Amino acid sequence: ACGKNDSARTGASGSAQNQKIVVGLDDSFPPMGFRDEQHNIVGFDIDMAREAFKRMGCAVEFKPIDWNSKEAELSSKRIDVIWNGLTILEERKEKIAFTDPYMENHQVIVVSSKSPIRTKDALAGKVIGIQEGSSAIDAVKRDTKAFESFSEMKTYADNVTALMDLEIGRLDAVVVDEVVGRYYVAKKPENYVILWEHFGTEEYGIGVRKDDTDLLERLQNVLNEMKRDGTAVHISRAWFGGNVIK
Amino acid sequence: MIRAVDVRKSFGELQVLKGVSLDLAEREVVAIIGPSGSGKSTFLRCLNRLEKIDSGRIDIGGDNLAHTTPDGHCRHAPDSKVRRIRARMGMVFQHFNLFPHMTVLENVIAAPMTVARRARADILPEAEILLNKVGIWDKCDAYPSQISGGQKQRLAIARALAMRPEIMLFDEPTSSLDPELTGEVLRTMRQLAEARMTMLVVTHEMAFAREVANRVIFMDNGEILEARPSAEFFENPIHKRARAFLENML
Amino acid sequence: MIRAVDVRKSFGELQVLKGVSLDLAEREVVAIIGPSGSGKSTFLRCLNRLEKIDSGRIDIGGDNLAHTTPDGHCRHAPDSKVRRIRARMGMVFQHFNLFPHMTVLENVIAAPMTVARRARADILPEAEILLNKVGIWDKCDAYPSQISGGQKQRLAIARALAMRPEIMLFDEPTSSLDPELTGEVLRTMRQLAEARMTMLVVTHEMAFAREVANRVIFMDNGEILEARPSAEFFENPIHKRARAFLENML
Amino acid sequence: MDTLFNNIVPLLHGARVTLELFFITVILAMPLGLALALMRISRFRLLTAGVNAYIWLMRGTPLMLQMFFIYFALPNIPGFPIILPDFLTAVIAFTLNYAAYLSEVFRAGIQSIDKGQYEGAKVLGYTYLQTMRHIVMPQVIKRVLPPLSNETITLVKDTSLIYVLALSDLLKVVRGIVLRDFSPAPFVVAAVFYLLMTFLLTWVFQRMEKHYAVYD
Amino acid sequence: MDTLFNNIVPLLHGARVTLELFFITVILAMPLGLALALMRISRFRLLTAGVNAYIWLMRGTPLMLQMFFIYFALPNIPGFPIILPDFLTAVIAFTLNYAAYLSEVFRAGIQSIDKGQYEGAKVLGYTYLQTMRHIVMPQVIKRVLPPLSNETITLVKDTSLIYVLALSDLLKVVRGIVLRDFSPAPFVVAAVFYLLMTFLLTWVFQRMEKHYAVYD
Ligand SMILES: Nc1ncnc2c1ncn2[C@@H]1O[C@H](COP(=O)(O)OP(=O)(O)OP(=O)(O)O)[C@@H](O)[C@H]1O
Ligand SMILES: Nc1ncnc2c1ncn2[C@@H]1O[C@H](COP(=O)(O)OP(=O)(O)OP(=O)(O)O)[C@@H](O)[C@H]1O
Ligand SMILES: [Mg+2]
Ligand SMILES: [Mg+2]
Repeated sequence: ACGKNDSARTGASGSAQNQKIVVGLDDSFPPMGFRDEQHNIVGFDIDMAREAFKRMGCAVEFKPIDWNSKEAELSSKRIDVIWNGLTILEERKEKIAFTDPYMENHQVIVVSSKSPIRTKDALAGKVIGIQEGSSAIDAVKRDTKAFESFSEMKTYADNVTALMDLEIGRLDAVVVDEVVGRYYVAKKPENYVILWEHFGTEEYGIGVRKDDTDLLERLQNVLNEMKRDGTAVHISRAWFGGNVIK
Repeated sequence: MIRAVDVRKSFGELQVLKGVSLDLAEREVVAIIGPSGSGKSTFLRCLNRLEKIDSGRIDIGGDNLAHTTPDGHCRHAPDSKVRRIRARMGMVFQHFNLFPHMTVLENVIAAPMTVARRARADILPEAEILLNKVGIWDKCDAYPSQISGGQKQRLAIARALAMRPEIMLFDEPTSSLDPELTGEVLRTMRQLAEARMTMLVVTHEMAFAREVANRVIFMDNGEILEARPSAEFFENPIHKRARAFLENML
Repeated sequence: MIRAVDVRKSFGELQVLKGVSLDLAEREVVAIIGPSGSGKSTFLRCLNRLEKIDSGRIDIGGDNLAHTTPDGHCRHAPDSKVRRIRARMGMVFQHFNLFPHMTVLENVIAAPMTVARRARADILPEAEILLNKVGIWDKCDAYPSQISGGQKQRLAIARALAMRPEIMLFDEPTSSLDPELTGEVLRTMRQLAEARMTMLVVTHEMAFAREVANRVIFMDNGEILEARPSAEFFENPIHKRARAFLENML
Repeated sequence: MDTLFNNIVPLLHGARVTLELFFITVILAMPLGLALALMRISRFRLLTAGVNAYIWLMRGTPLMLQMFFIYFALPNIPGFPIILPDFLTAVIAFTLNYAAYLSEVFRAGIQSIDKGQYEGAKVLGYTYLQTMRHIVMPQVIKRVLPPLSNETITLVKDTSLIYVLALSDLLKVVRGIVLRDFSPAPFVVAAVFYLLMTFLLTWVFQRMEKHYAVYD
Repeated sequence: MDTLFNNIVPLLHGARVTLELFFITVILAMPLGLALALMRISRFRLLTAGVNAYIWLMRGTPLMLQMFFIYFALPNIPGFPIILPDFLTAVIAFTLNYAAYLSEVFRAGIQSIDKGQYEGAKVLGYTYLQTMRHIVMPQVIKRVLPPLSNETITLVKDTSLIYVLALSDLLKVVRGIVLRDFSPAPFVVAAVFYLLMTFLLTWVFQRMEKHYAVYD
């Protein structure tokens, strides 16, 4: 039911009679997609994707990928879709086709609760940490004035390492996706503060291969439908306690 | 049994054998003596193709191992034939070359089983007789590292005999042993000679050469300088190199 | 020069020296012979503390190396004194134990420089004389791996002599050499004896023991069975073990 | 302790992936390494040169890059894309890489066997293959045990590199838990696992060494 | 090629970090490894046991975990937090880890020296220290060159592990460019760099082996 289109001949799509969509994600990106204690992949994006592909009549498989290799995973057809808090960026559009945004995100600034820093300007001369390969890097660099005022910007293998370094004091601030930042700060509310100012708003979209136009179109239709009938908001409430759907 | 004619062999520039000829009759025991570096080992090694000769001719009991064609090319027997010829000749090295991962008994029966494809049960009685003959049957379950040098060399002899060779080649079989252990090995070799085994022995043991060998060959600098019945040779070596050598040794 | 009294030594259960006593006068050459495992090497090694004795007494030229107190404890000299004693005794091993990373010359001058803290320029003339004496001055820039066994052993002797020892100990210095190379080394040792060096030599070379040594000591099973002037001993060994041993060797 | 009990399912899963990769690599890389070693000491110049180049390439580049190559470059060969599943990719990359290292171990082992052993076998009439099989190899095994033990212990820890293929080996599972629970404690579980594996391997190899020591 | 030119600055920076870590580790880990080896073969049981445990721990756990430990666990010691900068953390972790591996190399080298060498020196009156310095060590160096060469080549590639400490070594820079430009081509740059390093190291070690071969 699912494919007649390009995905029918993709390696990721498996055998001919049971065509399924392979969704690539970083399975250590709470709360968008991560492993629960039973090793199942769960998260906001997971629930969204499940619902969407159910409506499209497709079987779906979630495949963990190394986030740093997401473009290569897509173009080598090991996955058909990237759905995991993927920020829509101009540069990314060269290799990836995006749906319309389904939620909004901010690049927030996290500081230690003991730190006197409370504004973006106070970051001048400070050391900033960011996860390697995240869109936060681009967001910060776009704010040239702030970026050039930093004494150093360090990139970490993951957000947790950066946040732990913040706690230890090697860093003065961490710039991180709001959804992720709030998740971690909620775990140790006494240690961290999220500043009001941020490094801009961005939008999450779902990525597919550029030549997979048919899939993109049907995915877009289903998304619109989910927004319209309130399913998306429902899922959002379950994970964030509020509506983040755009 | 062995006929070598005008055998020549060089290592690179160094001419080690400069036309060596030898006729070894059945049941004959010949000792080769001579100073270090004179080519004794190399000659022995040529006889069973551990080295390939450059020119000349070697026949072992009627089988041709190598010969030089009239147009000067040296033709060597193919590997399969070489293995057949080797099976007819036992060789005992200075450093034993026993197989350290096998027990004494296994060392003796390994080649008959692997090479001659005989059944284990078939060889065992023979192996027992052999090991008894060389006096180490009681050590049959020991590993080579657990026996003395003299016992090792006697095992090496038994291992070679297990292939039922027609000829035995010895390359200084006692010179890595100390004088007392030497006695054991020489006694075993003497027994073999008395049992009329055809033997070619490179040795520094003048007493053995004198008493056991039928003939003595004196090599120097890649050539055979004297080849005479041993009694005669020791009585009165003709060549002055041989005389000097004997004086130095005794 | 050397006085050993009732020296006893065991390895675990095995009693290797069962009360050995020896008096070595200055300028005396003594040969120790005996079957393998009789404790000859161990005795020599005790004399310069390569092994610690269990009881008895050893004095080297007046310095006490070890002695047993009346209450039965064995007192050993401290390390610094041992080193001083060792510097007075040269030792030559069966396996040479040359330093492979040093040239022939360096092997000779290393210990005088490092141990005796003498200047290089000071030792060089002496080293040349020594190496000439043992006949390998022309090899002085070669490494031990590049010279023959006989030359190696002569180098080992030169190396020991460079420390100007009062006594030389030899442990089967020729038994890892083949018979011809043996000749070279024995000649060097004979020269030493003629120059009246005090020497204690474990050897299997009966000719050397007979002709060069003043006295012969026959050891068996951890005991000295005979100790007599060599001419007497070879003429007519008293002990029947000694007689059997000599017969086996010759 | 809590971490351990609450997450026992994913931890076991991760340990299984690690162990599977480990054992499959060991089983495949050993014979391949041996074959490479034999090729390298063979008389065929071309073969020797080829194997040399292979070993240089495999030892000269990080295993991670090699995995990337098999995983991402092969599917992009124009006209003949080769898309391999994740785990198979890992197995192939690890096997090819470790075979190169092991081949050097085996080569050193083979070349340490005294020439006299070959001659001893030759004069008894052994063929080259018989000599290798009955005389040389049994002795090589004994000699290569210590370096083999080193390589396998390194392999245990290298398995964690498959995170670049997003395979859930133990260390990745642990890291996932760290990221989810925002607490570094689970790393202790990983450390203990690796120590245990190392301990077991060391023990096994020591047993084997003792077994072969009979003929020392 | 374009990728190469456009990114020459970060690439050079990455290569510098890699090379710095490499050389500093080599320079520090060698003497430390030697010291550990000497302690391990010493007669003091307690020392030997301690060093044994240390080596087991260092070889039994992944280097990455060791870095994590120094980086994140030491600052959390209650009452006595030790906060080390990134690069220093990397240097310490690498040095401690490699010293353990190298100590085994040195120990094997020292123990392979014939007992006769010690006795030869002893009877000439050498002290233990003189024997080690003038007789044993010069021979050990020659023997440990091949395994040392292996370890250093492994080190070149292990340096890429410091990505976990937010340090920009070459491979991390390359990965960054790959992410930004969506092109796997820069990996070739990394591969060539590592191959070149391996080639150079192999060459240097072969020169040294040849140098020491004079007395073979
Ligand atoms: N494989 C080889 N390559 C080069 N030269 C060799 C080789 N084998 C032997 N030689 C040289 O050939 C010469 C003769 O050696 P060979 O071993 O035959 O002498 P030998 O008479 O057996 O001496 P020895 O009594 O010392 O055993 C020597 O100069 C030796 O260095
Ligand atoms: N370090 C040791 N540990 C245990 N036993 C030893 C040790 N050194 C020697 N022995 C044993 O002590 C006995 C005497 O040995 P030693 O080397 O002194 O004999 P030897 O008379 O020199 O014999 P050879 O002529 O074979 O050199 C032998 O049985 C030997 O096995
Ligand atoms: Mg020879
Ligand atoms: Mg002895």
